[in-house]
Amino acid sequence: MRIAVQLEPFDTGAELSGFQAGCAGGETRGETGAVVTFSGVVRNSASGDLAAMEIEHYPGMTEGAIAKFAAEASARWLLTDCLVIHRHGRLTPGETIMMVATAAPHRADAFAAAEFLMDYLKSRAPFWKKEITASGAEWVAAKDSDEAALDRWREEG
Amino acid sequence: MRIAVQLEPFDTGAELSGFQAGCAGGETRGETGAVVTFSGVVRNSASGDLAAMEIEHYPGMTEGAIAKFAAEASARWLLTDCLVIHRHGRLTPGETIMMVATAAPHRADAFAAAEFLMDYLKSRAPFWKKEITASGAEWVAAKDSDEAALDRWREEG
Amino acid sequence: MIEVLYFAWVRERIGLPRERIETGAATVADLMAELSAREPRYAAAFADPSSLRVALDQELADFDAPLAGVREVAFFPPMTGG
Amino acid sequence: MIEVLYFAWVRERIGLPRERIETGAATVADLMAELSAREPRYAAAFADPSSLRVALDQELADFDAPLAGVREVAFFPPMTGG
Repeated sequence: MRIAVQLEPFDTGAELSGFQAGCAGGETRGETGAVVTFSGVVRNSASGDLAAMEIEHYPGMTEGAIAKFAAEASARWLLTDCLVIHRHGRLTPGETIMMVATAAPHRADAFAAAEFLMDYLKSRAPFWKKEITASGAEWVAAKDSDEAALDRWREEG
Repeated sequence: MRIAVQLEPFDTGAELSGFQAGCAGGETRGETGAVVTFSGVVRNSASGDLAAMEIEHYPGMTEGAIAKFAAEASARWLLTDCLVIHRHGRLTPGETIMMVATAAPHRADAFAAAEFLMDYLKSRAPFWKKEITASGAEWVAAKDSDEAALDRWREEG
Repeated sequence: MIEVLYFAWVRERIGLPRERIETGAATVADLMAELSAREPRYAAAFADPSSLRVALDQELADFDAPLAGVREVAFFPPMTGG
Repeated sequence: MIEVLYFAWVRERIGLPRERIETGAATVADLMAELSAREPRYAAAFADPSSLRVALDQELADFDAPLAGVREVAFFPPMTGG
């Protein structure tokens, strides 16, 4: 399991290759049948005028919160490995914000764990996004749909 | 959209990088916010004696069936791109069998489309797997759970 | 004349991947019955239709589907891709 | 003495990212009331608790949570990661 909160850009392809190689060579060697990744990318605004996105976070709490979500995912589903990388700082449209990868013997577990991690990262990890456009800077509001997405995991608990 | 049915091994990381670059530069430039990938890997048997997996397919029908699933996914969810690569022939444990990638403005669509494509690839694309072990060769039986997984898409239709 | 294809264990039981068959069968089920009556290897392959799937011109079909106009019939077990 | 941290627009309204505060407040809500009474910038930041979240020693908490033994309190808007 690897968790990274970083300023630096990263290459999702290289991360996926490394993650799969880790699954193939580690102590769960031979047990991985399914690998799911999610990559979050800075979308442009509807009017196409997004200059940048600035991501602020709470150093210390961020890493702890993500580790807790990953531990919870590992307790709920049979996983062989998982990975979370999340950037902070200034990003431009098209750049990768973050990535989650999950590995499991079976695909249902890998998909569920990746979606669970994404839902918690969206609404429970201390990150805040600010959009910088020609007309100014604005904090992104939390979406009701993201909060609602968490409900499906509570029902199963 | 790219569909490949091939004998040759491929690199999931390189495919993900290329897929994201395609989303960033294509006609849906700036619209992709979420990219999901699924990679299927040859698991070893419980006793660890799997020598190889042989995958047979129905040339012609395979490509047509996958194109149909991809078109159906694009009709159901707002996607900016999708990719399906599936190998046939002889594979050894740890090798990547297949990969699906979906890109969308929002994560729920990317996840749903990837799961939909996987469920249809499992049970409706003409591939058949045979496991070769020290004790002989055996065709893999279809799982009831894979057939049942298709039901969730029918209800939404 | 119709092109008939077999895959996976159906191919192994029948002993060949494809053949051209002269038939007047009206439906897939009729074709299966006709072949099963011809030789035991077909009867063995088609014994349990619930373990078989059929495609007509590369589209999944039912056993009672008509063969009129069909050029290619394929028999195979439930798929196990992904 | 308690370490108080502010993030995103809470930080911007209060005008600094962190400060050490001498307080006898028993709960988070008490601390918010105390600070709001001190200066308008706190009152502005804490005006609508439904748009705020709080963490005590880096764990999410409720506004009625006690501050006894807590070293670090953080105020921020609902998170928007991922």
